[in-house]
Amino acid sequence: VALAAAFRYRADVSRRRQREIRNDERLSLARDLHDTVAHHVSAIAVQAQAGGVVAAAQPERAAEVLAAIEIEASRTLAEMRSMVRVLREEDAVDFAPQPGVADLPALARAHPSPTVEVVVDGSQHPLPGPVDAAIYRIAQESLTNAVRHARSATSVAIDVCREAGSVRLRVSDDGRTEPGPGPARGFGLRGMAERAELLGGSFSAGPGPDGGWVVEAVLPVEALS
Amino acid sequence: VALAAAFRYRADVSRRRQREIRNDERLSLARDLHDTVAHHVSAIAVQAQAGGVVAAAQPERAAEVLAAIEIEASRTLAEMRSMVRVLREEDAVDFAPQPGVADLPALARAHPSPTVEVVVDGSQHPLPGPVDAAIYRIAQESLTNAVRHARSATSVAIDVCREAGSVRLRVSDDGRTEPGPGPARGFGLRGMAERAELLGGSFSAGPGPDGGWVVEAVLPVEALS
Amino acid sequence: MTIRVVVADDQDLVRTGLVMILGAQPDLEVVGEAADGLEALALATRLRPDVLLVDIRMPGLDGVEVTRRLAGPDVPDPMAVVVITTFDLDEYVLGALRAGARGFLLKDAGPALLVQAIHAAAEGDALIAPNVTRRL
Ligand SMILES: Nc1ncnc2c1ncn2[C@@H]1O[C@H](COP(=O)(O)OP(=O)(O)OP(=O)(O)O)[C@@H](O)[C@H]1O
Ligand SMILES: Nc1ncnc2c1ncn2[C@@H]1O[C@H](COP(=O)(O)OP(=O)(O)OP(=O)(O)O)[C@@H](O)[C@H]1O
Ligand SMILES: [K+]
Ligand SMILES: [Mg+2]
Ligand SMILES: [Mg+2]
Ligand SMILES: [Mg+2]
Repeated sequence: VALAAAFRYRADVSRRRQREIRNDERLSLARDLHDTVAHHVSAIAVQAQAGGVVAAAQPERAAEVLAAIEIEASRTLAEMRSMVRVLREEDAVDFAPQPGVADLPALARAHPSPTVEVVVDGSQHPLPGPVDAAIYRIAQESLTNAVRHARSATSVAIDVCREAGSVRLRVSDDGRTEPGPGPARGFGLRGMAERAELLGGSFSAGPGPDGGWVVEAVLPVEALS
Repeated sequence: VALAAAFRYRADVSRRRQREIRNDERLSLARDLHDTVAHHVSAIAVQAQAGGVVAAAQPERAAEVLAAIEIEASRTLAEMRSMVRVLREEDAVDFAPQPGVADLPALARAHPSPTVEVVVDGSQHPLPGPVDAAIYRIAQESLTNAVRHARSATSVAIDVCREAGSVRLRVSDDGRTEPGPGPARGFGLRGMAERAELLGGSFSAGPGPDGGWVVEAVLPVEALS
Repeated sequence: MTIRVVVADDQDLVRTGLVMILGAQPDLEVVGEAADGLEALALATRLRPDVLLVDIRMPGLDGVEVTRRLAGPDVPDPMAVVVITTFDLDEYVLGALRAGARGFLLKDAGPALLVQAIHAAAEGDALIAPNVTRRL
């Protein structure tokens, strides 16, 4: 009986964790969307302002500006509608196709500058889904950070290396790093560390020994397959 | 050492739970705010269209429309900024507009089957915000459970009753219930119990005396007002 | 013949925008405006417009309930109601249609579709915005 209860508890915990991860994904989606929407709405505000200035002198320009605003607003709404749908799907179990290691090259291509180089090394045997997805997400978040924070970086390297029983991800850039104490952890580093911990792995991030910034995550592989 | 480890584990679990609850709150906030923002953006779209329609014949109205759009866009941005802050803040306390008892009828209408009937009884004096929101969320989660788990249920009753110093929520359905030991608590029951406990109230859930499933929560009222 | 329309929306900017668009059409006349559900119901009952254009989310009575009371299955002389909304959530679309709506549009559908939907409703036809139909 004790054993059954323990198993039930284990199963329960893992269900909760999945839910948590799902909610975290949703939240980060909400954040991303906000950045996009704020961008569109700022554009609308600026256009309306400009339009108001020229309206009196050139009425035909006012009509053009209004048309541009309408397009911008409709585009924003379309994005928000799809977002609201995702946020409302209470129980939609979305193990929907999640990007994984195989999608890293496409991620790299999406960033023409800084140059992003992806190297995947070792066994080609597919990774367990959650590990595969975690590697992708950590790489993606690290890349976002490199784009946002690395000073005058020209390139980012994403290395994935399959070792016995684990997979190692290393994301490094050649930005200038400030000496002194490390920066405060934002949501990004915290999220990445949590993702790695959830899967029983380890995570580190900070200025690299040769300059730049290095993120490393090692995730166990057999434990979960 | 064993003790310390156990404590750390306990602390860890409760931290996770808090985080989970907070994330749930944040998600529902994200939903609410998306609603708000989308409404503003719709208004902008409609105004832009209207301005376009009248611009040729009445240029001065086009200028008015542009001014209205600018104000609306700025207001939207201000609201979004506060939302982004909440979404990013780990420990944000968010008492933003949450649905409450007054929104239960709309919740009921959203579920054509099983039929959901809402009865609110007793004092019409508004409840303190956190209690009001908790009643709504517990009713909502119970309804989700009834839809998911109650076997061949045809109706669900949501009763809210204001008593001296407390408010009582009862959600019952007429589904067939299995005899035998109660089911394992999922996230839903746990979350509801936690919500009630956080507010100093009580919570129970299980097969009803006359069949079906009954959820009851009693939350103190003055303590918080 | 001029089509008489009542417009109900609790957002001032949306309401005034819709009125501007409809008012500019030669064959449409806006005969009343309401800013909440109860006002919409009272106004539509009193004025008996050819078409009621009503927002879903309003304080008091929501647009679905207003539609049901004016155009629902039990109403002997149902009014032509076109429902507009910010969100094309399934529960809204289905709720509106079950309540007897003759049309369902997103608020930013644009003047052309809006005018078309009002004409269709006035003539006894129904028009559901194409992007909404696709999702049903
Ligand atoms: N590639 C990098 N180069 C230099 N500094 C970095 C790099 N990546 C992260 N940092 C530093 O680490 C800090 C924390 O990163 P983290 O991703 O946790 O938060 P953030 O990016 O500031 O905000 P967000 O919560 O949006 O991710 C950053 O603010 C930045 O100072
Ligand atoms: N209305 C109901 N009728 C019958 N059984 C129910 C009802 N509500 C809950 N239960 C039982 O209680 C269990 C626990 O419910 P709980 O909400 O905690 O978890 P869950 O719904 O299974 O999962 P989730 O974590 O997604 O809520 C359910 O799995 C179900 O067996
Ligand atoms: K007219
Ligand atoms: Mg970051
Ligand atoms: Mg549940
Ligand atoms: Mg409204």
